[in-house]
Amino acid sequence: MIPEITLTAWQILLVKIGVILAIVPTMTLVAGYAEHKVMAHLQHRLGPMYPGGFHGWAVLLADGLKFLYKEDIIPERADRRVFSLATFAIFVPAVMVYLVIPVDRSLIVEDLDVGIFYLLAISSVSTIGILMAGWSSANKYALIGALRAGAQLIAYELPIVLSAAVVVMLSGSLSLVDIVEAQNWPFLIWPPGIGLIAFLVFTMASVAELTRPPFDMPVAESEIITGAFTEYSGMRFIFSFFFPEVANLVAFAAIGATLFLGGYQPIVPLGVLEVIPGFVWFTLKTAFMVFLFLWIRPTFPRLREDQLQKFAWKVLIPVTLALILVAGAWVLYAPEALR
Amino acid sequence: MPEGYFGQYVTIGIFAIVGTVLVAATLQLSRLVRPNHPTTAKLTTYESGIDPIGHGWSQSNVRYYIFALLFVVFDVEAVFLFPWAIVFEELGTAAFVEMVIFIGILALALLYAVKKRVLEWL
Amino acid sequence: MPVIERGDVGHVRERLDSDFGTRLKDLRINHGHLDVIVQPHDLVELVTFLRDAPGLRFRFFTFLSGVDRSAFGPEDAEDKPHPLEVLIHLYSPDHVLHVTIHVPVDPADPVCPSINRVFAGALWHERETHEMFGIDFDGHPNLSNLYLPEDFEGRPLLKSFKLPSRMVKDWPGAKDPEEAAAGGR
Amino acid sequence: MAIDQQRVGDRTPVHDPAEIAKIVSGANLETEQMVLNVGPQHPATHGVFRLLATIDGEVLVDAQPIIGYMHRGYEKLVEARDYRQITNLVSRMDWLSGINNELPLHLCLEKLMEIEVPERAQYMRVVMLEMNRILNHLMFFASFGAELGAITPTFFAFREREDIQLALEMATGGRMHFGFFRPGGIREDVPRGFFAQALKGVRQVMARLDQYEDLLVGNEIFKQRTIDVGVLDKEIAYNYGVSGPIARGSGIDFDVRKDEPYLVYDRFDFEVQSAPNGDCFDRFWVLVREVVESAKIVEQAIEAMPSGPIMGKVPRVIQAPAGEVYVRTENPLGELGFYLISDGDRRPYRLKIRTPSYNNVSVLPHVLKGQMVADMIAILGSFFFVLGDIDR
Repeated sequence: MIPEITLTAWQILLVKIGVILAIVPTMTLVAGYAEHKVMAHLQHRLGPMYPGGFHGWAVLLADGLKFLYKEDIIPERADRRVFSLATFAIFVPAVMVYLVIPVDRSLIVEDLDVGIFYLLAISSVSTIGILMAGWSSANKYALIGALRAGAQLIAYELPIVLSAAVVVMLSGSLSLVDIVEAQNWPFLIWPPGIGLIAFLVFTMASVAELTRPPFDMPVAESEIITGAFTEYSGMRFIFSFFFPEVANLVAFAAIGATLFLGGYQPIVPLGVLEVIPGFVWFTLKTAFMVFLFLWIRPTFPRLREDQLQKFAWKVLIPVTLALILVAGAWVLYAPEALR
Repeated sequence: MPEGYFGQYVTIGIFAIVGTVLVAATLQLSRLVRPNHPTTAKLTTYESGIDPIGHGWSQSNVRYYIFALLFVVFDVEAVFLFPWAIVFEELGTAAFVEMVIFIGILALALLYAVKKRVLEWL
Repeated sequence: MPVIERGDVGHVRERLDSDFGTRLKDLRINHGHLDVIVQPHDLVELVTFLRDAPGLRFRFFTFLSGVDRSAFGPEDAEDKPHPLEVLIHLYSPDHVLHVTIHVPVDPADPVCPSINRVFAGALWHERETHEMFGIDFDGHPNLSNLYLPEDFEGRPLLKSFKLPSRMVKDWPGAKDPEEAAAGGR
Repeated sequence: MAIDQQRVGDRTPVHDPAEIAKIVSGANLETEQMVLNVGPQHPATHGVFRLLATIDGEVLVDAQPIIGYMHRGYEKLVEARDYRQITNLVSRMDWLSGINNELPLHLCLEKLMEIEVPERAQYMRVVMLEMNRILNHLMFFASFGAELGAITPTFFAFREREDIQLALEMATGGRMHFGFFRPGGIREDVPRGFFAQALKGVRQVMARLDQYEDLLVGNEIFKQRTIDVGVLDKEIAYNYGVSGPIARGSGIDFDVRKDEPYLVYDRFDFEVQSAPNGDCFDRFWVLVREVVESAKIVEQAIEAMPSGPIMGKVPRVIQAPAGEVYVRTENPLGELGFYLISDGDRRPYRLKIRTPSYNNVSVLPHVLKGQMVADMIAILGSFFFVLGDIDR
């Protein structure tokens, strides 16, 4: 069907770069627009309606253009070098997460054999960027925001890592493709409860990791303006705050879809459903996760910083530790139920 | 040539560079079109609309430090956990019991921290 | 101790009359509220009494302010009111009673004891009265300006303080409705 | 507790080895206190309100409210205006409840001038006052949610406000500053359709409020954020003259409409809502329940609306005879009192305006001390205040 094209490794790399550079901003724009619209409709209003004509689809493009024309202000007392470096430290990891997510059976930029490890590692690099931003701003709100962000991101890193460990135990591999392949049976439901609890823990911790409401204390506007990014303006603000936030939102949705919802596999292993290509399944599952995240935002008020820490250390982490033991016992003593 | 095990990481390295260039290029583009009229007021640190009192860098509550320490402990645990998670099925009960003990010790540590009230914010 | 009926302000007058006797001047009932005139040195004692006395319990602090009566009434009136006074209003939520305390102070050297130890709510009110009328409150921890800039001169609510825009034309709305109905608008 | 002045003024980071050594050796291991300004330009303060907070980590060591950014000197201005003009001036104090601000002045005049207000005007006033109270309370319902990070209640509350807003607009032509009361009555009779619109508005609020309330009051996070936070003791509340929903949230069963009914409030069946604990939750709960009570009053008033004139016998020139009177009314935020001293002129000789927010906010330092920064916002939000009402 498709003529055999042979590409050199460098050409393949170029294609990969092109694909990622096309997909990541598009995903971000779509998710950002979805956020506007989903929230608006949940709140009985219309949301953006004018930019672009049809239901305001171009509102984020217009927004981006506006920010491009905005003055870039770095406060006098800020540490200029760290201040500008922070943008990169936040933005670059947000893009690099996408490298290892398997969109389809063979549609993956790099199928690392420690894919899940890479994913967890790279998604937590931005913590450093946020701390850099907060500290270098020499602003009190920024400092409080950065410290909150630091404490929160590391506290919720653990439930994510540990719930991912559960998945690794059940699938027996660190490669994301293998993990997806291992989910050709309803992973979420069987073995009883384990996957579901891990999924819930992962979702909650992801919301915290994304610093979205109800865990948005690091950027709580009614308390500390925009936290670490209070002093950022113009394009720099987009790159350090808005873009990574939405890009990470999609990334975590994709990770959730990959680890728990069976990635590019059909929801149930039925012959009829196999006809639908894998990336469609993947996109649907990711969209579902994104909607879940968007749904949570207008529903809850914000927690307080100490309550959030308590929730992580006293609820989520003990639960996942116990889950690991249960999953281990299950794999060892009832393996026939798995495969 | 980006091939094999090492090649995969070359891709990752290249992507890091691409991301960096993307940001730098857009910031440069923005520099071409945006205005630049810094004034003293604009360059002042924001503090709810009045002149800032004192400096923004201050020693903060050590509470954060304890959370960071706890994090290190548990993150190291996670590092141990992943290799074990792949192979424990082959190693059998002995490895599982070892991990139970390991996690048990950590759980005890967490319990100790709770009892010592270091997880209380105030 | 007889408990005072709801809203029975006459009893309050009797109570005050018997307990404070001659130290209070002019106990009047005015539109259902009791008006009391007390000298500054008796003020704290009176306020404490009003707050704590069983059966009275004026424990709700309504407001504290001042009045400059120096321009009150016609120029040649016989009994001129005291030119400057502190005005305190207290309310008894238990018995639905009001009392208005008038404290005449010397306009040349306006000093009045602070009641912030009895009613902490008076702190801001005394600051405001200080900057608006120039009355000093003895025992107030911090009489700095609440509203006006630190370098503001004059005491705005005194009658001697004229609004700059009113120096030329005393009152822009002086046109009579009668005139307006008859003539142009 | 005192802030290290030298450090506060010092803008450079520590470089001196000796000083670093001193810090490291533990001679100075305590955390530094930071002076944090909240306001005047801060998203969580309604208007130009400033809170000078000394914080240690995330704990408030001290908090001083600083006001006066929008002092307009109404007490002086009214002395140069006649009574007709004052109506529109005072409605700008608490801009969320304009029509409620107009009332006490007219009550003062009606008392001094001994004017009889016709029944229809009294009922009409009650309808408008209570509708305005609903508007005000819904506004704070919205803003309190927003301050706690719940964005959705804002939009719901604003949607509910709109129908009531529309009814008031039909009658008065205004949305915030109505200027509708006159000594002896109201400006003009309401247009056709007003009652239907008003009933629609309040019934909608009554029907939907429970759902909206569940969004916050029934939410576990909301409870954790507000219960036992910012407790205001009952005696302290009395001592500072705190009134309105804030006082009632501290277990003070205190409502001018019930204690000393003015207008025709004694003819309606409504309850004074109060809650015993004095924390943020109780204050908010009282506020929400009061919306329902107000809606009940509006319904009853419209049902019992008498016909007849809307203005009493009022002399052409409004000129209060010499005398003094203190009139207090239940403003949405608490007790609003006007102490009017008249010397028989067309202008007041002195008008002391006792606004609810002023006393309510003055108790803030007491409540805030020792709280966390995050709680500070919840507490500020639960001390429903309007800046114009504080600064006058």
